[in-house]
Amino acid sequence: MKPEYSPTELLIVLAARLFEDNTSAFIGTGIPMLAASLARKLYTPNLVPIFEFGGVGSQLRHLPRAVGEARTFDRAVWAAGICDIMETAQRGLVEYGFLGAAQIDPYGNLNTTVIGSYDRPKVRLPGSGGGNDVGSLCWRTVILMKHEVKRFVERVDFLTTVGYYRGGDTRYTEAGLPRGSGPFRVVTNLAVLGFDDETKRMKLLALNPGVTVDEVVKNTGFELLIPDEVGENPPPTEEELRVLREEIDPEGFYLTTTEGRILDIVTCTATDSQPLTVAVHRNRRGEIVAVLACDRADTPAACQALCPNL
Amino acid sequence: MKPEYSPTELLIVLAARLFEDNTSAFIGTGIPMLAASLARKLYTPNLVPIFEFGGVGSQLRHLPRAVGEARTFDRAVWAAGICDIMETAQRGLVEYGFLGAAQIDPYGNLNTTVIGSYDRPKVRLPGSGGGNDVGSLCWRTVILMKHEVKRFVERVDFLTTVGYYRGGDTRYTEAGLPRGSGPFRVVTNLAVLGFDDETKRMKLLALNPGVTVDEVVKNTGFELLIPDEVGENPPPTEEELRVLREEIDPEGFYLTTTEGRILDIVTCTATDSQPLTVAVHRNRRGEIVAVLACDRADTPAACQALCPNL
Amino acid sequence: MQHELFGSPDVEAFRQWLRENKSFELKEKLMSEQEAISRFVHDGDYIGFELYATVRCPMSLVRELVRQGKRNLGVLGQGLQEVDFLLAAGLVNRMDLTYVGYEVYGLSPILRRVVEQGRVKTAEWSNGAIAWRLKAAAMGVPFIPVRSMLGSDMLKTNGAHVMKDPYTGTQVVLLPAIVLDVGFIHVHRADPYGNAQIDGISGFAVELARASKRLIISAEEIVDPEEIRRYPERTVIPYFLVDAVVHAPFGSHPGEMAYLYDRDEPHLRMYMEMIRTEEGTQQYLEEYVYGPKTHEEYIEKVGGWGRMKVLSKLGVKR
Amino acid sequence: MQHELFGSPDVEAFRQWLRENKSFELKEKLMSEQEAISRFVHDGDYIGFELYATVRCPMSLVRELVRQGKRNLGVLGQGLQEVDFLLAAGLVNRMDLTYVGYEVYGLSPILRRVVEQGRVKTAEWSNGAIAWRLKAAAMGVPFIPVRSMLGSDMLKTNGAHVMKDPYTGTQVVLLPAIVLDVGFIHVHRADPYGNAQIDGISGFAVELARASKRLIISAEEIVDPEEIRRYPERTVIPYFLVDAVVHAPFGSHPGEMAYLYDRDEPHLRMYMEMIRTEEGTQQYLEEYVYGPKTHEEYIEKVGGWGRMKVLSKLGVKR
Repeated sequence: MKPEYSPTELLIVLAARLFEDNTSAFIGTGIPMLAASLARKLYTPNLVPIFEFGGVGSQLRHLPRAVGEARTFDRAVWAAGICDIMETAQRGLVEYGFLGAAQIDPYGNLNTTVIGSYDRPKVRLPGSGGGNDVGSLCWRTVILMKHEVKRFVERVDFLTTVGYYRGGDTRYTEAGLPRGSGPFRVVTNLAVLGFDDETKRMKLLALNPGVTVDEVVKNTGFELLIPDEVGENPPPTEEELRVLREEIDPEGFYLTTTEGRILDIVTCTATDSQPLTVAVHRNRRGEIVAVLACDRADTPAACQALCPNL
Repeated sequence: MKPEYSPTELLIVLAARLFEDNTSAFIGTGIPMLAASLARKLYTPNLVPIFEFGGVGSQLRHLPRAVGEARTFDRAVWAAGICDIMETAQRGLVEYGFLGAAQIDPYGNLNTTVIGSYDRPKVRLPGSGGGNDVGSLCWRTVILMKHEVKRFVERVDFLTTVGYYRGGDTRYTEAGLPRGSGPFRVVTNLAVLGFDDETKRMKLLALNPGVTVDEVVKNTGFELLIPDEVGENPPPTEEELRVLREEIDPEGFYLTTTEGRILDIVTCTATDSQPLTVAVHRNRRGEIVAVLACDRADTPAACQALCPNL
Repeated sequence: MQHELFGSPDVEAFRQWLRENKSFELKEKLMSEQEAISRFVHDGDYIGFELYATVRCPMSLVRELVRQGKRNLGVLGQGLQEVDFLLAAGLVNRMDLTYVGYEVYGLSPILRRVVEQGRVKTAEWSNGAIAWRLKAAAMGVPFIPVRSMLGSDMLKTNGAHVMKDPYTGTQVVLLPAIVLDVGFIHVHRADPYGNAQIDGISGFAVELARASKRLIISAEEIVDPEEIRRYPERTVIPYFLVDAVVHAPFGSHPGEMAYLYDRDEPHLRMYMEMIRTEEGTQQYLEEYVYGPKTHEEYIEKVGGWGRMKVLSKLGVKR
Repeated sequence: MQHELFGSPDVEAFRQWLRENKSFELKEKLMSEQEAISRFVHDGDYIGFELYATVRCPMSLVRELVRQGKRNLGVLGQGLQEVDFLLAAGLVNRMDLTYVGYEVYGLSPILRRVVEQGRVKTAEWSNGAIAWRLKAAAMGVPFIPVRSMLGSDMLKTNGAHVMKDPYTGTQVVLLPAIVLDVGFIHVHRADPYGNAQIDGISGFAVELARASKRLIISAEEIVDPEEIRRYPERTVIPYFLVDAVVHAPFGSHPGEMAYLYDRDEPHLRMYMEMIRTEEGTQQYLEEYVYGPKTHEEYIEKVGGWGRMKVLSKLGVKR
């Protein structure tokens, strides 16, 4: 019996399987955080997560929700600043980087700035953020994308992060980026893709469960290299899904496949007739499933005792 | 009755009188350390000493013997690193710098590298150290020199630290150093000198006690500007000398005008027949004048009790 | 696309300015948000914040800045609430932009509206580039070479130069230094003179503090100067860089403060919901920014000190 | 005068080297001075020490280096004993020099003899320049612009380029990055993986650690990794930069260690007396460097742990 999983869970699992142990990886918000957490639990226990604003080697006991928050340096070996981190990458010490984008071209060039023209954009996107630095300075960048024709385009509207530039060696010889660095994999909801060694054009490597080559081609807005042998990505295992849902994101902050434990802060009138402020978890139906803390007692049980109706 | 003082003490006192309160000053080993300490005690209590390897705002409770030691950041507001300090100066936040040199020319250019040719030096000097940085980046550099013909030369053998370069505005327009920065005073055993506003050639400002203009001219190896009015530097006051000798360098580390308290470490056989290692102060005649600490007791008195013969 | 630099790379002028305006005097600089903003921020200033809106961000200062309605501001960098408030209030006319968005919550509807309507001039940089531009100013040099941004279209929007280095022929972008008129930083503790300490990551506080002509810091706690002098290696910002010290406990709310309190997730969810529309955005500003006149009134408005106490029980601890 | 760069500014090659030789594995790296030097230092290497001989200097490593007689070394920077020992032992053939001398004790007779006899090739830099060259390598860029050294004759000896910046026309020296084959740093404490903390000033430890292909640290104290993880902002050198961790209590002797022990003034006076002559210098090396085979034997030779305890009572305390 195959386990059920969401497209997000599939992406996380495929990404988690790409790491090599005892290396470092730039971790951005969202899927990379879950993938790194999963990889550390199941495959690469010594993977060192690096967060751009300074956290290095967090033990990831709690899933971060932002790249600068305390969870990114919780029990870390080093809490630095952004320059020191970016320079560590510039020196060549960060192996992996993860990037998302609104558009990607055949050479892995990315756009996260605008759709349309820069001066009169149809859609203003968030901008480079650390993306360009990650894509420029890490050895291997892994790009996470929704596989759609409007996203896999012949030419990006704005080149935010250089991939293999105009193909071949031009990333190094023309753009001037560090030798040997560049896009490694593109992981989508349909497939895992790579790049041709010579031309550096994108090529299909392995199909996601139940996806056909035709489907991938149809959803790609440029000519994709299709090798004779195309692999198949094994679906998420029960183990992968269990760890992901129960150990990594039990709160359902990123995953929608769990009951959810959504933080809320409420006020009740306590047994002493004074107001009590209480942090609780609600499930997706809005029901309170746990009391976490309150302002006038030290333990959840004591909080509960003060407001038994919670 | 005039107090007696050594040439070193005169230099220290003249230098100490130059500071402005609530400013910062780069402090190098030796005379600048004593001058800054004296200035803080008598004239500019809010002078902030800056030491090149990182100490900022030390309270100078103990006279430093080296520019990186703990005394340079004893109860300091900031213990940084050399880059941060040098960049603070590069940003324009360090007002004063003190420099010594083996040679100086009429424009305040300094040599601390070699006497003779660089490739075949007659004398190899210590090198720039932080000197060039101080002279390049501080607003006002004060140069401390022995006033001798062989030191005040038409042309330095090696230009280690640029003063007013070739005179006029050339420090800024040709060398490219920060506008408005440059040598401020030259303090010697004979006089205090400055620089002409236009030509930036060295000029006599004030004579030290008992020194004549002729004497200064005779000991200067280039033509010195002598203004119509030449001032006189008041000799060190009793107060200045007392503070210097009793409060700043009672150990006689730099000053030779005190009894001296020279640190020694000796071993004796204690009353318990075991060896005891003891730190003591000796005077200049070699007599032990104080017991400071030992390895097997907590107080000087307890150390003394273990080795009563000390 | 344009090539004008919004912020100044003129480190020579910066030197002169610092000499004339900064003092090494150990004087107390404690003041309210109101006083700090009205004394040290002016219409037309080019400003920057550290770190960002859900992490150690001087939000009590940002709200006061919006309240006082300083106009024609230039803004550096990435942002969430701290930049979006200013954009939504129409106070910004130029921006060196690296990222405006809400991470897991997605794009910023405010940035989209403002930029798509052409209401602000922008130039594009990476996060690293922004921090390095501050670093160049902090070093007192007019530019800094980096290997980021090479080949990207961002260079067409921001006017940065590219060169081959004379030693090895390596290609580098010469990022221009950027001197801020005013910088804003929130810290864990500071003494009344402004000597400041930060726990956990330092973000780009070191660089921004040194790259600012005027520097306003807010602090969770005001400590005795003796505490600073006891551990001088923990000073991240020395006092002589600082013009104003504002005591702002929970000053990063609705963001977090490492080891002290967690971010206010329910408040952020509500905020994200409200800013979907222009009307909702203005309503949020009315209720939470213009409405409360002080940081204390803001804290009351968002749930009071009891809620703050609860948040302080939720975050990561040492 | 010459223009050849002794140390490499090739940050592209440095990238490749680091990728192939450094690991993020958390493995214990504790070893003796003997093992660290013999495994990681080779004849012909270009090396550098931090801080300097009377202040937090890895003297137990320096003595072992002399004992093992690694030859044809290039040396970066300023120095007192740590450089003079190598010069006196004839192990150095090139040197980027900023300062060799003994501060209050005056010139270095050893440097004078060696240079005046033409036994070592030199290039001149300022203290700032040396630290900034390491900083450039630490940043992973081939040069760093600075406003020091402009107009000086040092530029004729060291081959650094000068340019006007393209933004403001400000003149700058482009200091070439310098990548060290081996760096040596003494710290207050480190865990067995190499995560290291320093109390008080950091000198140029941050830059030198990051600019080194191989990095050997010695530490006064070896601590539990949990201690590191509790205060991650105090990590000055993260473990993945480190190749060897040597436990060396009083490793800075005869120098000081901030807050732990004072320098050994009587020993330094004796040393200065002895090095006045070539014979005295060799005698000092015989007695105090070649003679003791380990750091422990050295401590015995200079007065034993009792003397160390006395020194620990003399220095500045928090």
